[in-house]
Amino acid sequence: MGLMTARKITDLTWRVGGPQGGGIETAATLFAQALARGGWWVSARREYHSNIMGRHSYLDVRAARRPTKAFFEQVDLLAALDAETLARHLGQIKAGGVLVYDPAAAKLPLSKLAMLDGAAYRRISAQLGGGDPPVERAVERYRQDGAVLLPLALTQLAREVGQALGVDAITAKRTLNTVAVAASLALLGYPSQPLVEAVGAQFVKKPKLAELNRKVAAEVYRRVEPLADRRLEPVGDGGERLYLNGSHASAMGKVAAGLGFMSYYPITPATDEPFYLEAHPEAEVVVVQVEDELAAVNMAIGASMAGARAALTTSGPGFALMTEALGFAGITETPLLISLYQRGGPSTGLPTRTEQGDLRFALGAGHGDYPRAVLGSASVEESFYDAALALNLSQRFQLPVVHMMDKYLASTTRTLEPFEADKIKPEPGLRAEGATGVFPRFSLASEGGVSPRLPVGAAGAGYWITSDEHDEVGHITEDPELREAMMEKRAAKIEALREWLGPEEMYRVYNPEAGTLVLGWGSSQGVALEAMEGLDMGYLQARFLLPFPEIGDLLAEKKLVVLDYSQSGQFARLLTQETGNKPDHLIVKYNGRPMTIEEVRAAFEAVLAGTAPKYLVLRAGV
Amino acid sequence: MGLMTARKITDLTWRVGGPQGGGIETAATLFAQALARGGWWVSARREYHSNIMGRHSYLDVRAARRPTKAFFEQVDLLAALDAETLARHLGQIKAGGVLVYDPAAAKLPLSKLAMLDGAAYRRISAQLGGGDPPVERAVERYRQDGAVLLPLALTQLAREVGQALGVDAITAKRTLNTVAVAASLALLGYPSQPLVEAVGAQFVKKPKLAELNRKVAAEVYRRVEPLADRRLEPVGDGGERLYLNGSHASAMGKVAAGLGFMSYYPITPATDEPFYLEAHPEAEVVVVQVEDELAAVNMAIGASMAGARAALTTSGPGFALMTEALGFAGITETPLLISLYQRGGPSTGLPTRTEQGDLRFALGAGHGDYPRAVLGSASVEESFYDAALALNLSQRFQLPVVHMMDKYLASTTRTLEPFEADKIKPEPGLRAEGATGVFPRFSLASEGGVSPRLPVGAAGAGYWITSDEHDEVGHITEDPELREAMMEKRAAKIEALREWLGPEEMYRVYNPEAGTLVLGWGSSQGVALEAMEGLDMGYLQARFLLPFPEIGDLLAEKKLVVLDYSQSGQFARLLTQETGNKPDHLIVKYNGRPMTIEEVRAAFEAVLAGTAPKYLVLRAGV
Amino acid sequence: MELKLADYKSEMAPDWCPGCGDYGILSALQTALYKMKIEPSRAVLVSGIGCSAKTIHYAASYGIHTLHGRGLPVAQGVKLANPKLTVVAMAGDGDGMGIGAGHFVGIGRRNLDMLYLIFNNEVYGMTKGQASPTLELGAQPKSLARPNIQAKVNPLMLAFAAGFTFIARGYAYDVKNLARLMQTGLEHRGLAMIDILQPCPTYNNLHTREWFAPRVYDVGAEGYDPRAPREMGDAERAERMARFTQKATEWGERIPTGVFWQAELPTFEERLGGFLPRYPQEAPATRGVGGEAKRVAALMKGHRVA
Amino acid sequence: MELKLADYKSEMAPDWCPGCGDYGILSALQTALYKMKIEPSRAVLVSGIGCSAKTIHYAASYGIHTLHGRGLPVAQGVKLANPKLTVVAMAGDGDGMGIGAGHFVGIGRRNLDMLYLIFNNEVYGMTKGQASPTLELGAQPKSLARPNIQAKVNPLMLAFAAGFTFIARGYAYDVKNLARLMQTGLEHRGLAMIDILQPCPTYNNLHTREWFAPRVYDVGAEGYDPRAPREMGDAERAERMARFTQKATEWGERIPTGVFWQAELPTFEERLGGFLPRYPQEAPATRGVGGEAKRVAALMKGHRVA
Ligand SMILES: Cc1ncc(C[n+]2csc(CCOP(=O)(O)OP(=O)(O)O)c2C)c(N)n1
Ligand SMILES: Cc1ncc(C[n+]2csc(CCOP(=O)(O)OP(=O)(O)O)c2C)c(N)n1
Ligand code: SF4
Ligand code: SF4
Ligand SMILES: [Mg+2]
Ligand SMILES: [Mg+2]
Repeated sequence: MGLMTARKITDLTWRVGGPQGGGIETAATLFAQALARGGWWVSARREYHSNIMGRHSYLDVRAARRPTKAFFEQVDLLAALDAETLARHLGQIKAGGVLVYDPAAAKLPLSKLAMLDGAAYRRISAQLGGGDPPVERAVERYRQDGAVLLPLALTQLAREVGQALGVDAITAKRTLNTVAVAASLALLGYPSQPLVEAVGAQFVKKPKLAELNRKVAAEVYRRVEPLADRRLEPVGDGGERLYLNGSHASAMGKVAAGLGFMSYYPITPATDEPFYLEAHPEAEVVVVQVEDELAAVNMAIGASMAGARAALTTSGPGFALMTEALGFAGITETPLLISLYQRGGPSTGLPTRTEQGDLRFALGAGHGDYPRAVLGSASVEESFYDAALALNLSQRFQLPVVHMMDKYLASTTRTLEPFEADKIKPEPGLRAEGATGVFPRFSLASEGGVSPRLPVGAAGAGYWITSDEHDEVGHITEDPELREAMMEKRAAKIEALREWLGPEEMYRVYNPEAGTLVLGWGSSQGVALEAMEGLDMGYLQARFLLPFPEIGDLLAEKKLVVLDYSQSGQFARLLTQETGNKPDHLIVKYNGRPMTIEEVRAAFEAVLAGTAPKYLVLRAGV
Repeated sequence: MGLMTARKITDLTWRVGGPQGGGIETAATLFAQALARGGWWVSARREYHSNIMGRHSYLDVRAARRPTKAFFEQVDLLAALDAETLARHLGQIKAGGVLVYDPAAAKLPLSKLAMLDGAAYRRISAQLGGGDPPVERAVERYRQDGAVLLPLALTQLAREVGQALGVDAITAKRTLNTVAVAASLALLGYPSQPLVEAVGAQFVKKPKLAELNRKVAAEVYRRVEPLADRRLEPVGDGGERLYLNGSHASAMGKVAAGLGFMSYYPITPATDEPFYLEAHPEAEVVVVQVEDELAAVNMAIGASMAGARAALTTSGPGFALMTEALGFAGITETPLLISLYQRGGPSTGLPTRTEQGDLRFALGAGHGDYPRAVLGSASVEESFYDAALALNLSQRFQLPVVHMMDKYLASTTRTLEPFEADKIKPEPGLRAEGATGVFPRFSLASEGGVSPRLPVGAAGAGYWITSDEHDEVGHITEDPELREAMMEKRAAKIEALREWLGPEEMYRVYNPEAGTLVLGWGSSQGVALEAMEGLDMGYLQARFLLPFPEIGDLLAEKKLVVLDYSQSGQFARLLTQETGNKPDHLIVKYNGRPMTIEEVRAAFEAVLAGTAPKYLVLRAGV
Repeated sequence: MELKLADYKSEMAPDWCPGCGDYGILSALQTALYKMKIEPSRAVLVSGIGCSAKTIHYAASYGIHTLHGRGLPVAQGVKLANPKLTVVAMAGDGDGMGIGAGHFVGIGRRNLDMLYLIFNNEVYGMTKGQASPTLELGAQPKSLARPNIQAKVNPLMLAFAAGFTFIARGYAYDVKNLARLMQTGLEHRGLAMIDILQPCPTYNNLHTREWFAPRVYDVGAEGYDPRAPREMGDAERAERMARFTQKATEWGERIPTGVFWQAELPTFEERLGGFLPRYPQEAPATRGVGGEAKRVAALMKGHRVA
Repeated sequence: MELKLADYKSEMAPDWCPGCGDYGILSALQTALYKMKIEPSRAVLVSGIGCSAKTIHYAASYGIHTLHGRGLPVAQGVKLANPKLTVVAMAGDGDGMGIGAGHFVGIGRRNLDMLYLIFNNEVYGMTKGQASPTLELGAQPKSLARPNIQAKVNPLMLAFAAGFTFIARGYAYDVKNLARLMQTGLEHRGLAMIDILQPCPTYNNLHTREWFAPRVYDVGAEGYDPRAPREMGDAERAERMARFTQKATEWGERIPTGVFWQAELPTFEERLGGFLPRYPQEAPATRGVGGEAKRVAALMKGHRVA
C-alpha cells in the first residue's frame, strides 16, 4: 500500500470520528501520547455536538517535528469508528491518505444513521448522487478522491481480542478505541512501546483496564503490522514536556499568580478550569459551585474585597449575567478576573463550537463608564502567561479584567515545554499597612487612579464600599464635583495600565515590513502565522483589546486585512474605532469550526493576487 | 423693587428648592400649570437625591413665549423652602433676579443642615469665607451677586393663613408649596385665576384640600401682590396643549402602536412608564410586576412569541440583567422593545441623575452577532413618536429594539401640542395565515431576513423555538452550512431595516452648511440647538445608533464637535468606528446634571474662537 | 379528525442517552395531552436548557426551548398573552432549582393556570454530571471530584413555601402513573408542579432504577388526602400542613409519589380580569389591531392643560 | 480599650424618613455587636440596594453596599475568603425575597456561619412603595394603583424549605428584643435568618406601629421550643416541623416573634476544611504570598508526557 511513502513524514494529521460518549477522546489521547513519547510535537483538537451520548464527534491529532500552531483541513489518516463518520468526512482525506474503517458499518443506508440531522443528510445524499445511498457509496467516493481504503473489522477485532483475553462483550467493545489507535499506529509503522506506555498512563487508576487495553494493542499490532509499508519513527523522547489544553494552562497561570478563590456555575466550555482546580487540592484554591452566574461573580467580588485573589470563568450566556457585577467591581475598584471562554453565539447558539463573537460584548459590558482591561490569548502557552498577567493586572490596578479565551483553546491539547512558574510573582498591589480608624479606601490622592488597599476585616480600621458614587471613605455622594473627581480618578487607571504594560505586552507583530498586514487577536493568530509562511505578509496580534495598543503608525500605507471569528468582524470595527483605519479585506468565519490552514492560505493568496473580495467568509469544517 | 423691570418677559426661569418629600414637585406643577393656562410654553426639570425624604431637591420651571428645548443655569426667581436650598444655590440667580426665602431658615449655621453632605459643606463653607457660617451669610452673598432679596416668613405665613381658615398646624404646613407658588406668581404680577384653576386640577380628588389651598393662595396674593412692580401677562390660553413628561409620552407612543403587554421590575427612572400604564386601565395593557429583570424580559419575550406586542422599560442595572435574553430574542427573531432609561453610571452610580453612558453597552449587549436596532430620543415629543416607531420596527423586522431614553427626559415635563396618535398604525408584521402542520417559522426563503410569523398556539400548526442555532422549523442544528445560512439570514435584517427607515428617520441635521458641525444623539440635542442659536454651527442628531446612519459625506472638511453625556465620549468612538472620522473636539458632561444653555454656549464659542481644548468637560450643576 | 397518540410526536429522534429517564417523561406528557384531547397546536411546551430541555423538540406542539433557568418567565408570558392555551413548563433540577429558583418563588405567588415539571436527576446532565441542587449532602456520583458539599433542596417543600396550589411527585420509569399525575396537574385550576424522579444512568450511579424501584410508592394508595379546602380553621390548617410536611420530607427507605397538596385559590388570570375587564376575552395576543388611537386619546385627556 | 456602644456608630446621619423602622434595626444591630464585644473592624456588614441597604453606612465597621439582590453572594465571598470575620448580610424584602430569592435558596444549602437580616416592610421603599414579595394578596397600601395581585411569600417558610438552621422573626420597634435575637443569631453556629417586621410609615399605611403593637408577641414567652436536635425519629421530626409550620404561618390577630427553628449541621466552612486541610488557618484572604510556583509544579506533574 502506498501510504505516504513518497515523502518523509514531518507533519501528520490523524483523525478519529465516532459517536459522542464512545471514547474517541481516549483514542486521541492515546494516539497523541504515543507520539509525544516518541518526541513528536503533538496537538489535538476536538469537535463535538452539544450532546452527552450518540451524536457525531471527532478529534484531529497533528504530530510534527516542530511545534505547530494550527490544524489542516485534510488529514493523512481517518479512523472511522462508525458509519456516520464515513458519511460526514467526505473530501477530508488527502490524496494518498488512508481511510481505516469497518466494512460492516458501511452497509447501512444513510437514512439509518439516527443522529444525522436533516441538513447533513440532504447534503451528503446529494453529494453521493441523491436518494438514500448506502454508506458504502461514501467509501467509494473516498477512494475516487484518492484515499487508500483500509477496511478492518474493528468491532469484530475488538470482540475477538476480548474473547481471546476472556473479557465479556461489553468490556471488549470499550477497547474499540485502543483498537483504532493501535491499528493506525501499526499501519504507520510506529513502534508499539510508546503506545503501551500511553495506555498505562491513561488507565493508571484502573490496572485491570490497563492490562486489557495493553493486550488489545499488542494483538492489533500483531495483526496489522504486516500491512504497514513504512516506519513512522520516534524522533526523540517527550522529555520534560507537558501535554495539556488551554483550560489547564489558564488554571495554572492563575495559581502561579496566587489565585485563592474561584466560584463557578457550570457552563461549556468554561468550567473545565474550576473542575480541574476542584479536583486538585494541591492547587490550594477554594472552589465553590454556586446557584448561578450572578452568585458566582458576586461571590468572587466579595472574596476579593476581603483580600483573596479571586477569579472566575464563564462563557457568553454566563458572562451576560455578570455584566451588572462587572460595573460593581469597576466602581468599587475591586480586583476581579473573568476568563471568558467564547463559543458560538448568539444566545445558546453553538455551545460546543468556537467563535470570537463576544469581543464587542466584553468591551462594552456594563452600563456607564468605568475602567477595565480586556486581553485575549492566542495559544495554550499564552493562556498560562496571560492568565497570570491578567490576575496580576487586576490586583495592581484594582479593576476587573476580562481574559478572552475560546472553545478552540479550551479543547485543544498540545505538548509544550514546562511553564516557567517561578518567573511569575503574585502582584501584591498597593496595600495600606497598619491603618487605623476610618480608612480612605478611595483616596483621591492617588497615582494612576490606584489608592492603597486594605481588605475588609483588617483589624483596627473600617470603611465602606458602595455601588453608588461615593466619597473617599466609601459613603454615597451625589455631589457633582466629587462625582467628577471619582470618575476621573478611576479613568486614570487605563493610561497607567497602558504605560505599565508597555507596547511589547500589548501587541505582537510578525514580519512588519511586509506590504500586507493581517490583523487579528486570539485564536486566529496561529492559523494566520502558519498560513502566511513564505508569503509577503505580516501579522499583528492585538493582545490587549482594552486599552487598545497604539499601532496607528504600523498601519500606514499597508494593505490591511482583518482575520476574525465573527460574522460582523467585530475586531475590524474595533480597529476602525481606535485607529480610524478600515481594513481592505475582512476575512471571517462563523460556522463554529476552527479555521484551517488551507482555507486561510487560499484567502491570503487571493488577497495578494488582488482577487479577494472585501468581505470573505471561510466555510470549511465538518 | 427692580424685579426684571427692564425687559419684557419672554423667557422666565423659576426655581423652587426644598427637602425631598416636602412637596416641591407639587409646587412646580402648580407654577407650571398656572403659566400653561395663561398660554405660556412651560417645561419643568427635576433634580433630586436617591432618597425618599429629607435630602435636597429642586425643580426649575421655564416659561417662554415659544416652545423651548433646554434649561438655563441661572434663574430669575429662586424660591427657597429651606436653609439648605439657600446654601446650595449660590451663584444661581441672575443679576436682577429675586430670592424668595424665609428669614427664619437663614438663622441656622451651615453645620446644622443635617442633609448637607461633607463635600458640599466644605465647598460652601469655603465660598462663604470658611468656618461654620450662618446661612444668612449665603443670603448676603446672593445680594452681593445682584439678586433682589425677598424675605417672606413663608412658614409663618402658611401657619397664619391656616389658622385663619381653621385648619390644624400640620395641614397648614402642607400648604407651604402653595404659599411659595402664590408668593412667586403674585410677585411677578401674574393674575391669580390660573393658579386657582391649577390648584383645583391638582387636588381634583381631594376637594377639601383644594379648597384650603385655594384660600391659601388667595390670602398670599392679598399680602404679596402689593410688592409686585410689574405684570407677567397671560399670553393666550393653554388650548389643547398637553403637559407631560418623557415617560408619559413613551408610554403613549407604545399604546399608539398597539402595546398589549408590559412586564417590569421597579427601577428609577424607568418604571414611571409601567406604573402609569398600570394606573390607567384605559390603555388596555397587561402590566405585570415581576420578581426581577430576568423575569421581566423573558416574560415579555414569551408574550411576544404568543403574538402580543410586548415592551418593557428599565435602566442600566436592570438592562445588565437583560442582555442574555436580548440575544435570545435575537436568535429567535422575536419582536421585543426595551426602553432603556439611562441614569448616572457605572453600577448603581447616581440613580436619580442623568447621563448617556449606556450607549456602548446597548450597542454591544449580548454575546455573539445578532441583529438589533438602537435608537435614541431627544425630546419629550420624540419620545412619543420614537416609542411607536420602535415598537413597530420590532414587529416588522422581528428583532429586539432598544429605545434609549434617560433620566432627564423621564423627569422633564413640558407643554406640547397633542400627539397625532391616529397617524400611527400598529405594524402588522409579516404574518402567515392559515398555516397547518409543521410550520417553517425560520424559513430561509425570506426577504430582508424576515420570515412570515405565526404566533405560538396558532390552531392547526406547530413549530419550535430554541436559543440554540436551529433549522427552519426551529430544531437545534450544528450543521455548519445551515448555521451560516441562518446567521446570514438574520444579519440581512439590518440592511433591510436601514432601507425601510430611510435617511430622514435615521438622522436629522440642522444648519448643515455651517463649517462646524456638532454631532450628538438623544438629550444633548435640545441644549445644543438652543446654545448655537446665532452661531455658525450645525447640529447632526443621530437618531439611530444601530444601524448607524450614513453620514460620512456630511462630515467632509468640517470641524467636528461631539457633545455627549459620558466621560469617555461613547458617541465619539461610535462615530469613528462607523465613519473613520475623529472629532476635533469632544465636549462631555458626567456629573449627572443636565447641560445648561450657558455652558454649552460658552463651549461652542470657544470652539469657534479656536480656544477650546480637544477634550472639554462641562461642570455646571447643583 | 380523531387525535392519535402519534400526533403528539415530532419527527425528531431524541438524542438522550440510552435508558435516560427523560424518555419516560416525554412519553407520559404525550399520553396526558392525548388523553385530555388537547390539540397539539393548542399546547405550548416551554423548557430551559439541559438534557431535559430537549424534550420540547420531540413533541409535536409549539415548543419553546429558552435560556437556562428562564423557562418559567417565558411560559408565563405565553400564558398571560393568550390565557386559552395549555402551557406546560419544564426544567431540569439545575435549571429549575438552581439558576431558576428565583422564578420558582416568584411564580408561586401568582397561581397561573399552568403545569410545571421538574426533571429531578440530582445532577447537571448536560454539563457532565456536576451536583445539582437536589443532590444530597455528601453524595458522590461518578463525575464529582469530591463528595457533594452542599445540602439538597426539596422541590416539594420549596413549592409549598412559594405558594404552589398543586404539588406532586412522579417517577420517570412509571410512565402510566406519571401520565395520570400530569393529567391531574393539567386539570387543576392553578399552578401545578410535579417533581419527577428521573434516573440519569450516565452520571447518577447512585439513584438508579434498581435503587428507586423498591422504594417508590403511591401516597394516594395509602389513603393520603392532599386536598386543602379554601376555608380552614387554624387547627385544621396546621394539621394539613404537618401532614404535608411529613410526606414531603420522607426520603430513604420509602419514597412517596403522588399528589401531596392541592389547594383552591383564584388564578392570576382571574385576578387580572378584575383590573382589565376585557381580559381574557381580548387577551393581548388575540385581540388584533384597532382602537389604539382611542386609547391614546383617553390617556391624553388626563394631561390636558385646561 | 473598652468598647463603647458609640464605637459602633459612624459619622453619617441616616436619611431615612422620620419614624422608619430601619432606625430600630440599626440600633439593635449595633447593640448586639457591642454586647458581644465584636470589634467593629472584625465585622463586615453587607447589604443590597434599598432604603434598608443604607444601614451599613451608619454603622462603624466594614460595610459593603452591593447590588440589588446580591448581598448574599458578596457576603459569602467575604466569609469564605476570611472565615474568622463576623459577617452580617441584610436585605429589604424586595431585595431578599424578590430579586435575591435565588440566592436565598442557594445559601440555604450551604449553612455558612452568617447572620442574615430581612427588613420586611412589605413594600419597595426606595422605589416609592410598590408591592414587595411579602405584601398580602389584595392589600393596597397608598402607593399602589390597584390592590396587590400577587400573594405574599413567607420568609420563615422559605428559609425552612431552603435549609436555614436558625430561623427567627423580630420587630423593628422592639429594639431590645431584636438586639437579643440578633445576638442569638450571631451566636448560632451556622446560617441564621431573622425576618424583621419593619414599619415604613411613608408607604405602608396598612401595617403601622398601631397595627403591629397589639399583635406581636414572643413565642419563647409562650413556651415554644425551637430546637431541632441533630438526631430525630420520623415522628419527632414530623412533630417539630408541624409545630414550626404552625407558628411560622400564624398571622393576623396574633403575630409571633422570636426563634422558630434552630438545628445543628456542620457549617460550610467545616465541610470545606475536609477537602482543603489548610483552610481555614490559611484562608485565601489571609494566607499571604508564597508557594505559588510549588503549587504549579504539583499541577504540572500530572501533565508530564513521560
Ligand atoms: C446562563 C447559563 N449558564 C450555564 C449554562 C450551562 N448549562 C447548560 S445545561 C446546564 C445544567 C443542566 O442541568 P439540569 O438543569 O439539571 O438539566 P439536566 O441536563 O440534568 O436535564 C448548564 C449549567 C447555560 N446554558 N446558561
Ligand atoms: C437590578 C436592579 N433592579 C432594580 C433596582 C431598583 N431598586 C432599588 S431599591 C429597590 C427595591 C427596594 O425594596 P426593598 O428591597 O424592599 O428595600 P426597601 O427600600 O423597602 O428597604 C429597587 C427595585 C436596582 N437598583 N437594581
Ligand atoms: S446525561 Fe443523564 S439526563 Fe442527560 S441524556 Fe444522558 S442519561 Fe439523560
Ligand atoms: S420609604 Fe419607608 S423604608 Fe424607606 S426610609 Fe422611608 S419609611 Fe423607611
Ligand atoms: Mg438535572
Ligand atoms: Mg422593602
